[in-house]
Amino acid sequence: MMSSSGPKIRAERSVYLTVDGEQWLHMYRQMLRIRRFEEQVNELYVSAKMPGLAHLYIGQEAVAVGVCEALRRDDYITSTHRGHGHCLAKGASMDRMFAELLGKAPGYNRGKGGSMHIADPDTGNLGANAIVAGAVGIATGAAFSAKMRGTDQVVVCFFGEGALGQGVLYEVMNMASLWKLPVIYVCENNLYTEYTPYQEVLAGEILDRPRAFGIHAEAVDGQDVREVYFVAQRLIERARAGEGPAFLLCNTYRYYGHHVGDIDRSYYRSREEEEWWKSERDPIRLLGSWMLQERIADERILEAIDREVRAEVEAALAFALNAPYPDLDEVARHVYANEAQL
Amino acid sequence: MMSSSGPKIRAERSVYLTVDGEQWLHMYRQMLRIRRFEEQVNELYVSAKMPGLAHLYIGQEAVAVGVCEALRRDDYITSTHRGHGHCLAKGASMDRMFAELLGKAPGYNRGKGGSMHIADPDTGNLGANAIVAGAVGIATGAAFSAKMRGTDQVVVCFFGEGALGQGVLYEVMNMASLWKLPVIYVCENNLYTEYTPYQEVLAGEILDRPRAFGIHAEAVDGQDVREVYFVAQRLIERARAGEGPAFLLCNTYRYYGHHVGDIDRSYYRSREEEEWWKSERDPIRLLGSWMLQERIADERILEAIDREVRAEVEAALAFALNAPYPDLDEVARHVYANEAQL
Amino acid sequence: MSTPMKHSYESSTTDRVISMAQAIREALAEEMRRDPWVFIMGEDVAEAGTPFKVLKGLVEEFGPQRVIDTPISEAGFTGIAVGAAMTGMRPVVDIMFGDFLTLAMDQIVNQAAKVHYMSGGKWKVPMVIRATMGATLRKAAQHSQSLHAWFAHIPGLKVVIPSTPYDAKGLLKTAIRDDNPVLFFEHKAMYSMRGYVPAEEYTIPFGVADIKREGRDLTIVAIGRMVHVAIEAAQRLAELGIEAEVVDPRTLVPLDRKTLIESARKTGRVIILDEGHQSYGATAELASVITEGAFYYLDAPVIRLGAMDVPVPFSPPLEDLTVPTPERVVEAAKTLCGRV
Amino acid sequence: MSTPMKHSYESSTTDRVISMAQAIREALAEEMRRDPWVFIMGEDVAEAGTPFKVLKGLVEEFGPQRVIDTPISEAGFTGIAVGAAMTGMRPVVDIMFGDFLTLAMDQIVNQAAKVHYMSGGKWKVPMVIRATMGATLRKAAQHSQSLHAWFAHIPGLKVVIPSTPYDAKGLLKTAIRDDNPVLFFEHKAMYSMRGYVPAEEYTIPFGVADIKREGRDLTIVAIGRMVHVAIEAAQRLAELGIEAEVVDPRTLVPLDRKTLIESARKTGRVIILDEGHQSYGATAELASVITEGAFYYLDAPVIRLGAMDVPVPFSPPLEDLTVPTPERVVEAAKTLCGRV
Ligand SMILES: Cc1ncc(C[n+]2csc(CCOP(=O)(O)OP(=O)(O)O)c2C)c(N)n1
Ligand SMILES: Cc1ncc(C[n+]2csc(CCOP(=O)(O)OP(=O)(O)O)c2C)c(N)n1
Ligand SMILES: [Mg+2]
Ligand SMILES: [Mg+2]
Repeated sequence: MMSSSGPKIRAERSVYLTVDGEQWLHMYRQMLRIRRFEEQVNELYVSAKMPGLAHLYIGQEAVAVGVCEALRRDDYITSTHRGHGHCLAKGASMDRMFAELLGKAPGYNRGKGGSMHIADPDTGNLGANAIVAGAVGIATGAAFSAKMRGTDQVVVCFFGEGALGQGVLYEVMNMASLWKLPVIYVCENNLYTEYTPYQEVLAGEILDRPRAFGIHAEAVDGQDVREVYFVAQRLIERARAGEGPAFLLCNTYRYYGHHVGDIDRSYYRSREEEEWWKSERDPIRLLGSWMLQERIADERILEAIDREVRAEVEAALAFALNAPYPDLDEVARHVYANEAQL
Repeated sequence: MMSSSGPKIRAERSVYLTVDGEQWLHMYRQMLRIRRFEEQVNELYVSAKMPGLAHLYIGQEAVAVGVCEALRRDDYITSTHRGHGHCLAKGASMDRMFAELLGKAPGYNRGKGGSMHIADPDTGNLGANAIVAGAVGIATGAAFSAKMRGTDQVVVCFFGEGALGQGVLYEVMNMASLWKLPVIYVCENNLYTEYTPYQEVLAGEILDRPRAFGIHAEAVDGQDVREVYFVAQRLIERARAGEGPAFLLCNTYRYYGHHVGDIDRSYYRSREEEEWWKSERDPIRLLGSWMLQERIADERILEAIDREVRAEVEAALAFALNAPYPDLDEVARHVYANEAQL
Repeated sequence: MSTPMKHSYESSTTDRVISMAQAIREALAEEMRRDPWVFIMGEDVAEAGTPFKVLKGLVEEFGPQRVIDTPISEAGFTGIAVGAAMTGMRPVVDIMFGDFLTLAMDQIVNQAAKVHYMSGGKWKVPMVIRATMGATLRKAAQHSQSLHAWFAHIPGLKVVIPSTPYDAKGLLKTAIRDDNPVLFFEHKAMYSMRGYVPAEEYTIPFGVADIKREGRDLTIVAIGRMVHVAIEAAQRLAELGIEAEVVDPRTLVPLDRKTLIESARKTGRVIILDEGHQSYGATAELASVITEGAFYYLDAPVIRLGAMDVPVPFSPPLEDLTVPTPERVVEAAKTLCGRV
Repeated sequence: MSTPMKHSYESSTTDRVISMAQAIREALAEEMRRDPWVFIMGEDVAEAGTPFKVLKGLVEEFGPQRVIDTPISEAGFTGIAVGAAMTGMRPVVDIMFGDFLTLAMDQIVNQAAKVHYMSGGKWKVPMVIRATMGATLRKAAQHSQSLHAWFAHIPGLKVVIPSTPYDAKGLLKTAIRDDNPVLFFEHKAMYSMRGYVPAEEYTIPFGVADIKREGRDLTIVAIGRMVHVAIEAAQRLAELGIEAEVVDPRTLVPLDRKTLIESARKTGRVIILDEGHQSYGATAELASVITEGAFYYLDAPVIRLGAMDVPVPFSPPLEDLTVPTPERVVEAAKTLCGRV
């Protein structure tokens, strides 16, 4: 069911234990924050409280969290239409996320971007992007900039496997490789591009593509945050050390529809498949059981985290629901930066 | 000096002798026609008789001729800014080519296309194209069409190695591979993209790129028309038989500048390099000496061919020089096809 | 906007009312039945029938060979369509959101639009590119644009923007039979709009504007969904004793200059509505054509109401400001008619 | 067209006459010296200095780290420039032929133009895209387009088209210092044109039209190279006793509406010249702006002379027909002034 096209690198269990327990707990909380935040987003849609649609990341949490956990705050990310997870994992706060999804003034983008465009300089979030592969240039350019400015920042460029259809990805991978740019292309293969199984629209093996451009490429189990974190960390430090770009294929799955309104999915995937991923490959439960087993946490701690996260969601939602819409004159602001400058 | 990135397939000498001598002589003539035609084009430029510029194919003749010799008249080709060789090899006549280059009414495109846009349905020429990689979609679409219409036509898509920089190439290779389309991507690596050595702008190995999309790929010595012809024939028949697309990398060299006005080339390549290719790797002389050696031809025959070709050039040029410009009202014609239709 | 509208072409014997989506689907199905070389390609067009479900059912009738799911490769499959069109096929390309046309501009503008001319009339490119347009759906700046003016600027392309199911069906059939590349824009908010469409076959010629409402005091030229904004404004204006004529060009290229100019000469006052950005957009061309042809008949300069010159914001109260509304049209009309 | 032209900004102490190419090169060099984060990227920009040799010498001064040869990847490197601009750099992107902008439209229109707005003003994109434009160079349909109207239609972008070396230098320096994406169009046929450029530093603000010639009888608004066509026509008209004012908007966005309208009010007669296609092009917007602002002062409708609505043909006698000429302007002016 899960296709993994490259050599599978599995760190030893013992290696995972070299990481401080608190950090695994942090990742657990981060994944749970994404899960609960988005459950609430779905709820907002169902209850017709949210304008437009949203693309839920639920099921894929280990990717955003595993990767972002290995980044510094001043490292950059770019994200996609399915971006809430990346933004939260990179440090966004829920209240301003909700506010943005509702088009409210205190939203990250002053309500002008919405679900698909969350951006935040404070956490190095260059922006989610509603064009498939639309941010691969921006991410590569930020890496170029980091190199030229002589910072040691690294950039992570998240995209779905559907982005492999866009030519611009190959254009920028070529340049990233030529110029040894500190950018990691993180491809989340959740098996579907909208309503089409990815194999129907993708020829060859995914990992061969970055490799053809001289880019180091690996695949991981995208449901195992431990593996994602370890491999991402290695690739990120490699890039930070000036050894060039990498491509990380994360095999994963989205539990919900392509967007919140995609309810009848029977024509493109089976209920059994969905159930299998949820019961066998849930990233939060996988980490949870492992932590219990390794005595990094006990049930009580995990329950406390869940309570805290639920409270965070509730407070953030209340904030957003109560927040005002932007002033109407905001519509014509920010078309141009710094209009007074010259 | 010549980089060849894939497995080098060399047919045995004896294999070449299974081909009728007349056919080798025909290829010799075809290469010579391109050479002499273009020498005259350069002359036209130097003597300020030709409007605009032209990109000479001289040095690369074995590619166009070796490939087109393996095609049927109703097979299709697309070509590039450096397209005279492909057009002639596919069957264009010199008089209408010259006329087009001079912007004259009897030109292939009624004078409206010029050097970079020669097109001719009669010989299956879908058109040269002034956008780098601009025709890769058209070629792939023609192959798609051949497959849908159930003809057994094959399409050859010629482009320079510079086209590897354009994302659309990867987009269409993906679909050609998925849908097993009868298209051959012929990449002529002449070492330079305009004034830049190709290695400076190309990461990884060329053949790995089509292969990453599941496309069968081979490299040949683009100065040896025998090898080009044999390998092209195999790939074309494979495509015709429904076995899908292929990529043929032809390592070659252009003797002149990027265009006729590119006289001072010292800042991007050396005179020695140019001389080496001309003296050691000239495709016409290579075939000529082999034919003499194998007694397929004698000096007299080769000289006769040269005389005939020169006469052809002369007559064609006279035709074009004497031809009228298009009527002025042609400027507004052919903007839309079949205006009367509805 | 959801009341079915009668129109001048309504000579049908039936009073069949269907949605715009169904009208488009019918046009495609009929043409695909008529001509085996017509086919559809695009993202999620087959089983999914596009995210808007416009094509629902077509793959079942015509099979995956003629309703083809592509990778997310707008440039690539548009280019493939150009090559297919040159060699005997009649592709209908589906661009899910008109904003994604930006990815296929070389294929559309440098290739499709120019092949016929550059080849001296030897090759032709009979293809249709269907793309959505329009704002107010809370899809933000990259999924809400109306970029039709760009294509109307490029010789070799034809540009169609239907405002009713009737027009959509008739114009789409004409587009598919046309031997040139045609851009066909469908407003996302109009798919569910219903209108009369006869059961019997018909086509609508390009270059013929449709007077959607007659009036003597004022001409409102409106494109696509704006026709309905114009109609609503006209109804309100009628209550004030101002009779507005609503003219729908239907095709921007070719443009029915004559009908536009005649209406302007008759009424002497013109407002132009469009959902593309106002500056350097379609309203400027229409205003210029009308001013050139009716200058001495005009009481006042033509008023242009295009979309605001801002990227489309997500926030609903802001987004709603960006597009012309009946209220704003009524205001403008009152000014024009000296009623303020 | 090759006589150096004096202009209103000529307060220079020197009478230094240089080519447009050199003026552009100087602007780049000065800004690169001033700001270490300014860099150039594009195809064949380094040793080759572009096929037009405009950048000749820059790589020698600033090194290959700041004058960067790219693969033939217009979308890719434009996108890279957007990301670099967002994170502290000030890229100047070189698009060899404006026709290739078609390949980077998503990056320019969906990304660069919208990042600032979509992010609620948080990220900005200070970058310049230099692209060539213009026909009559025998380069045929895919290397001769003037597509500036497209960009002027998109909020978030600024659009500059200089007509003299003086303007080119001053405007390009302003463009590089601007915090927004700026499209800067250079006419291929003007690189060798010479004009006065002072030795001392100066910049020219955006949104300020320049009256290149004063006159009372007629206003000719002209864009880019068309300014010289206008000047030549004005000289011939002067012999007939018609004094034409030549107004050069210099930036299409922001547009100096005021100067255009004032000139039109003064003369009552307007011709607009552009090398972009006439239909749905820049002439339509300028004509509309002027008509809106000067309607009651106009003796006749504004005359638009854009490029013909045909792909640019290769054949010289045909190509020369596609672009406005002094002769055609004189004809139009005579009609407008009742001299026929
Ligand atoms: C260029 C472009 N084409 C099409 C779309 C419409 N679209 C939005 S998401 C999507 C599928 C993306 O699939 P994938 O990249 O696998 O991401 P996933 O949704 O699975 O996370 C498509 C086709 C788009 N946003 N941009
Ligand atoms: C999209 C695009 N970008 C840039 C150019 C300008 N240009 C014309 S030919 C060329 C180099 C092409 O190199 P290559 O593909 O190797 O072909 P060659 O000239 O060597 O035959 C370039 C950059 C173009 N025509 N199209
Ligand atoms: Mg996916
Ligand atoms: Mg080359």
